[in-house]
Amino acid sequence: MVDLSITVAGLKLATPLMLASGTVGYGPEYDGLIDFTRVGAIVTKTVTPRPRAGNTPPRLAETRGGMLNSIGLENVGLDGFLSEKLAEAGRLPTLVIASVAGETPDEFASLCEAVGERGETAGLELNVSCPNVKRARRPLWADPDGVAAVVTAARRATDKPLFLKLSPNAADVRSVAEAGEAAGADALVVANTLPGMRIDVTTRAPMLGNRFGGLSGPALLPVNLALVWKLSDSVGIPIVGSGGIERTEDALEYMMAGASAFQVGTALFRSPSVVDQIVDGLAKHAVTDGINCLSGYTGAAKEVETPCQRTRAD
Amino acid sequence: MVDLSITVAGLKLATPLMLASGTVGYGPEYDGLIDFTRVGAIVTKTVTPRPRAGNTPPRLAETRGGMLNSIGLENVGLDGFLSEKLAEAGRLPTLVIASVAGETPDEFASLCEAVGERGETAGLELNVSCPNVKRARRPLWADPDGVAAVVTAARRATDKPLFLKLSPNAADVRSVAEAGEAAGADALVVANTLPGMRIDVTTRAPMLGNRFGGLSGPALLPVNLALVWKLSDSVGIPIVGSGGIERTEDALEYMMAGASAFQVGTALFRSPSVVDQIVDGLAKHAVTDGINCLSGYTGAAKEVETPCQRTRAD
Amino acid sequence: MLLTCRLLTQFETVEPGQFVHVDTGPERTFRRPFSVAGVTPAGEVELLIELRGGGTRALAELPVGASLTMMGPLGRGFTLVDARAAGAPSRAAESDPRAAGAAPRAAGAAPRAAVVAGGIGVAGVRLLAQRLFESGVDTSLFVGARTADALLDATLPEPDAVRVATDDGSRGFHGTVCDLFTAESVDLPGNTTVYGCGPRAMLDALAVVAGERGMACELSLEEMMACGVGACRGCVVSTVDGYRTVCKDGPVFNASVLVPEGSAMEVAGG
Amino acid sequence: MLLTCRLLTQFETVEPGQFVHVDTGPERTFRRPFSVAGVTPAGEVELLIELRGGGTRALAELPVGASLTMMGPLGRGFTLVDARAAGAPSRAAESDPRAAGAAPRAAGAAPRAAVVAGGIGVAGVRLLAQRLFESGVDTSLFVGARTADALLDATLPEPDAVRVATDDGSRGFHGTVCDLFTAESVDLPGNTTVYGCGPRAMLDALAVVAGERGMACELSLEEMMACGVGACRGCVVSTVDGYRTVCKDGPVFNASVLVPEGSAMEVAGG
Ligand SMILES: Cc1cc2nc3c(=O)[nH]c(=O)nc-3n(C[C@H](O)[C@H](O)[C@H](O)COP(=O)(O)OP(=O)(O)OC[C@H]3O[C@@H](n4cnc5c(N)ncnc54)[C@H](O)[C@@H]3O)c2cc1C
Ligand SMILES: Cc1cc2nc3c(=O)[nH]c(=O)nc-3n(C[C@H](O)[C@H](O)[C@H](O)COP(=O)(O)OP(=O)(O)OC[C@H]3O[C@@H](n4cnc5c(N)ncnc54)[C@H](O)[C@@H]3O)c2cc1C
Ligand SMILES: Cc1cc2nc3c(=O)[nH]c(=O)nc-3n(C[C@H](O)[C@H](O)[C@H](O)COP(=O)(O)O)c2cc1C
Ligand SMILES: Cc1cc2nc3c(=O)[nH]c(=O)nc-3n(C[C@H](O)[C@H](O)[C@H](O)COP(=O)(O)O)c2cc1C
Ligand code: FES
Ligand code: FES
Repeated sequence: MVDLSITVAGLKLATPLMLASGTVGYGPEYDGLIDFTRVGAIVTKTVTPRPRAGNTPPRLAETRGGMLNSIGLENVGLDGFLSEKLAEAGRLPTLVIASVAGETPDEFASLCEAVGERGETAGLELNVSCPNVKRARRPLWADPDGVAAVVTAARRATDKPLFLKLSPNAADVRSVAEAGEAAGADALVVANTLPGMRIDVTTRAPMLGNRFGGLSGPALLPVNLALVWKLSDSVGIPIVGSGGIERTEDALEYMMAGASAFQVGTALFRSPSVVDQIVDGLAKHAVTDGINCLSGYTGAAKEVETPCQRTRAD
Repeated sequence: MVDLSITVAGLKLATPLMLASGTVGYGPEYDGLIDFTRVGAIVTKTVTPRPRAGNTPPRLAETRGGMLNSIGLENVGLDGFLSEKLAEAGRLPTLVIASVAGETPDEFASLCEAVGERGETAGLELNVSCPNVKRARRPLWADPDGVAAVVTAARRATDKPLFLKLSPNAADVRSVAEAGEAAGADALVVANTLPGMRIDVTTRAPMLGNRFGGLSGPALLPVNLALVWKLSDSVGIPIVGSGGIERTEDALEYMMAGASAFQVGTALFRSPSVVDQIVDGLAKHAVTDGINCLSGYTGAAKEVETPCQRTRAD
Repeated sequence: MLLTCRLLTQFETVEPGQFVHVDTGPERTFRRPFSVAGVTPAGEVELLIELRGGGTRALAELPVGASLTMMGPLGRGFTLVDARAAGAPSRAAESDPRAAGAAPRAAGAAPRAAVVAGGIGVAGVRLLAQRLFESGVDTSLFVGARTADALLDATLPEPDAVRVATDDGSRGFHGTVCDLFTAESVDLPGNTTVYGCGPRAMLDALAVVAGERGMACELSLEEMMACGVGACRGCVVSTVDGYRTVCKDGPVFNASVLVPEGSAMEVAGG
Repeated sequence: MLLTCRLLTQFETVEPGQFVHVDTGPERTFRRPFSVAGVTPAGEVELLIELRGGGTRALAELPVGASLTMMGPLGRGFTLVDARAAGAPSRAAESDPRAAGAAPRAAGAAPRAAVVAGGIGVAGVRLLAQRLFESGVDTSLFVGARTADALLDATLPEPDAVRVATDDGSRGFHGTVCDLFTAESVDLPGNTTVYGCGPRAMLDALAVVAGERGMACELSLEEMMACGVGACRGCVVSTVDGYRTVCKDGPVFNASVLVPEGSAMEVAGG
């Protein structure tokens, strides 16, 4: 039997598979559809200080190889989260990582403090790509100093592990990652969605009520995978890969590029059974490869890098 | 009969469909496979001052909804282009726009001067996403000042229309676009590929010899489309859309978002007949919509923007 | 197209108006929602599907005997009026506080039902109509479509009883099904419950007519869906209580809570 | 799998070693290249296909009579030795300056051929072997595979004449087809032309053996392809003259111009 557990940022996950924020609600929505004992952790829907109604619908559009969403962080707000949702999530047989987003470092700090002191909370994910944090031309997620301030504030507010979730949409995501590490993040989640849009040519209107949405799904995989590779060279903290994972091999690509764990989001929508498929597949691969600990895959593509010597026709 | 011609940056194109740099070679490679009278312009493979061997193979990888390429600007160099390729391209029944890339503004200027004075050249496309222009953390395409210097130098070197081709991989692509416009670009091409990677989990090596490549194809469409929408609000010069177009409706999305013309690249690989399909489709749409000039589609989604009033079930 | 699906795991119960979420193949990121249009005596699920795009075409091209993955029954269906009771739908009136104001009780006379469907909306009310007939509720059926060819009245339990409307007048009433209902429902008592399924514009119009007549009204809505289970908040519609999900809070809503589409009314915030 | 395709537009001529570029459906960005493994008397094109991934599986699942889109014949095939002439392949020696040094002429004796194929590489030499037999060239055939089950010798024109090798020794020679060729070709004259198709490592080894024996050698290579017509520069391999495209300059190359894979030799630049 292969041990599928993995330790990230001090947390022992039953498997490296986490469920991505915003795609799994607060967890119970998928009760009976997902075997949560095979899930390393769920990341709950990003919670903000006050409840948010979210963006004008339509909020979803399909794209070839992916999808756009413009949910706009609709959530119950901190009070609702603490009084109801967190406890519900905590009853599932998996770890709970609470995703939080504020508009200022102080707001991040209060969220982390309040959520972090609860027993159900195994860790916190800092969502610095909150579309609500409007800044002139340089959004928070593209600004190393802004991100550092958020992480510093969060770090003072809680001892729980901090996962910093980056946006792939920054020319200089490396500086952001390094700033986050220096400020005390325990792990990076690489990465969130890319901004995108679709137009309905019949109605001649954007398909999303908010015009723009975040691109997720397989279309995004090569972009976020490249970031994982690059960032795992620049930072010392573990990386959690995210973006377009829908098969075991996709997850292995992220691990081989340097990720210690990974998150699945969009793929849940085609089938919640993707959890079993990926975890079963990991176990099979490990057996075939004679690996008895999945961390053996982390960064494996950096060790044996001889692309030219692939033989193709045998 | 619908008039499919369109005028961009002073050039009258037979149709708004252009063929994207690097995907159509110098043109003759597709002779007999494409009816070039239906192509508004071909953009020839980016030419550099000296010949380039390009990157180590493998140079291609498939991704879901797209592909990666790491050709690395393999090209015959300026002399070979002037002495042979440009004349060949010029014999095709379509306009030729020559894509050029240098490492300094001066190199861009010499390329534009030499290529621009040739009769076959209808226009020049400035490829500022040249991966060869290595800069510390801020690549040329993300730097408004760097791009402005390139466009200024090119502008002095030729009177032919200048198309500035942007990279989608900049958090602040708007400043880059505005800088390009101010420096004298006649049109923007929005946009090039996004950096991406794939790993072969069997060999545990990156699929590309160069590790990273550019993501193109339908996966990219929503990202570049969003940029076209945003940039067409900020600049006054026409925009040529590029990224993932493989059907008439994709092209219309770009036009409705604000593009005056569009480029097709990756879709040629599945079928060169995509040119006929898209152009025939445009003619049909125009007839159905009672439009007698395709420029009527440009920006159409900005006029009638009522996403909530879509009726879906009728 | 009528698709009959034998299930590996039987549904325990299906409320009319509930839907199944069907995987139509790897080319499409999302599953496709379809109302449970019927349940055969053998427990097979019947779907009534209109060809729209890639997903429905893929289903149409499936050979007989092919296997499909679906999740369901999902969402909240219609509240059936009870023929024996006097008054409005029990759940709408009693168990759902949000709907309370919207279900006026007409004491005395047995409750009646009017089912109004436009286009493929017939799929969403077919099981409902069946159940209403089975339980002996006096039910009027109204079905509309663009043209005679598109009419789906024949798929309903008592096709002869259906009153039909076509936009082009090629069969039955010349006009929308809502116009037809407006014209023919003048004699219906106030304790009639109106059930609607079809294009949103038709439903919004229907809600107005039902409201004017003091009739309870339940409408089945459509929205693009991702998760189908209330997790992603992608399929919301505006209600007087803020955004509510079509997949879990709906697809059937009491008309009184819905904010008509395109109206300037603000969302309460959640 | 043998796929026989009736063409709407007949190919004028096909050189053995040329390929067709096949659209395997919208899920895959690239077409898939397959050697023309045969042409029937009726002009149908035969493809010999090994199941690998999505594209080949999609082809295998096509019902008889389905239609396919393919482009071809593409690329540059093998240069046939001429049984009547004395000497090496005519084109390689005369019309292609790059190959000139590589085709030693053995005056006098009629030229011979040795065809060496590994795995699915048989597909790439099947038409070649046919043409060689037809033109009366004395030809030795060598075919290898991992196991007896995977051997494709039976698809060749004169299967009884084929010498086979298996990696596991389950049939024929125990070892690689290159080892087999090395062992059995000692008696072949120097004016034998060696034609190879198979995994790159096998071809590189074959080139060494042919070179040692002073034999002309042509090899058919594989690379991932996008355009298939020389436009994108995606499918290049290293040659002594820099990168050359497999789709247009190849897939068949004279062994003397190829830079073995993994070798430290630098690309000349182009
Ligand atoms: C609760 C519910 C029940 C439904 N029941 C039925 C039914 O019983 N029979 C039936 O034929 N259809 C039903 N629909 C609509 C059905 O889901 C869509 O027609 C189907 O998803 C279209 O898929 P497609 O891939 O063929 O078309 P696509 O190519 O995805 O789209 C074609 C057109 O349909 C619209 N569309 C796509 N998905 C949806 C959606 N989820 N809701 C509304 N519009 C959509 C698109 O905007 C587009 O204009 C129902 C929808 C919902 C939400
Ligand atoms: C000139 C040429 C002629 C060929 N002739 C034949 C033939 O006659 N019969 C035959 O069965 N195969 C032939 N091949 C190989 C064939 O193209 C691949 O097996 C096929 O593309 C695999 O597609 P897939 O979608 O099934 O597999 P994929 O899922 O795309 O890939 C499966 C595996 O095959 C490899 N592969 C994919 N495409 C290629 C390619 N173009 N070249 C080499 N390896 C590839 C991948 O790296 C991967 O490891 C030829 C290749 C070339 C370049
Ligand atoms: C419907 C939807 C809602 C999302 N909401 C959030 C969110 O609230 N917070 C967050 O950090 N990421 C959110 N994301 C991003 C995902 O967590 C994930 O990073 C992204 O979708 C890429 O992974 P995937 O391709 O596996 O979905 C959301 C994604 C989707 C599709
Ligand atoms: C194989 C390949 C080579 C390319 N080479 C160039 C190039 O030399 N110069 C350039 O500006 N863009 C190059 N591109 C980018 C395309 O011109 C185009 O902008 C991009 O592929 C997005 O469009 P598409 O999705 O239609 O392919 C290349 C793209 C591909 C796929
Ligand atoms: S589809 Fe996800 S909440 Fe309804
Ligand atoms: S595949 Fe494009 S050059 Fe060969």
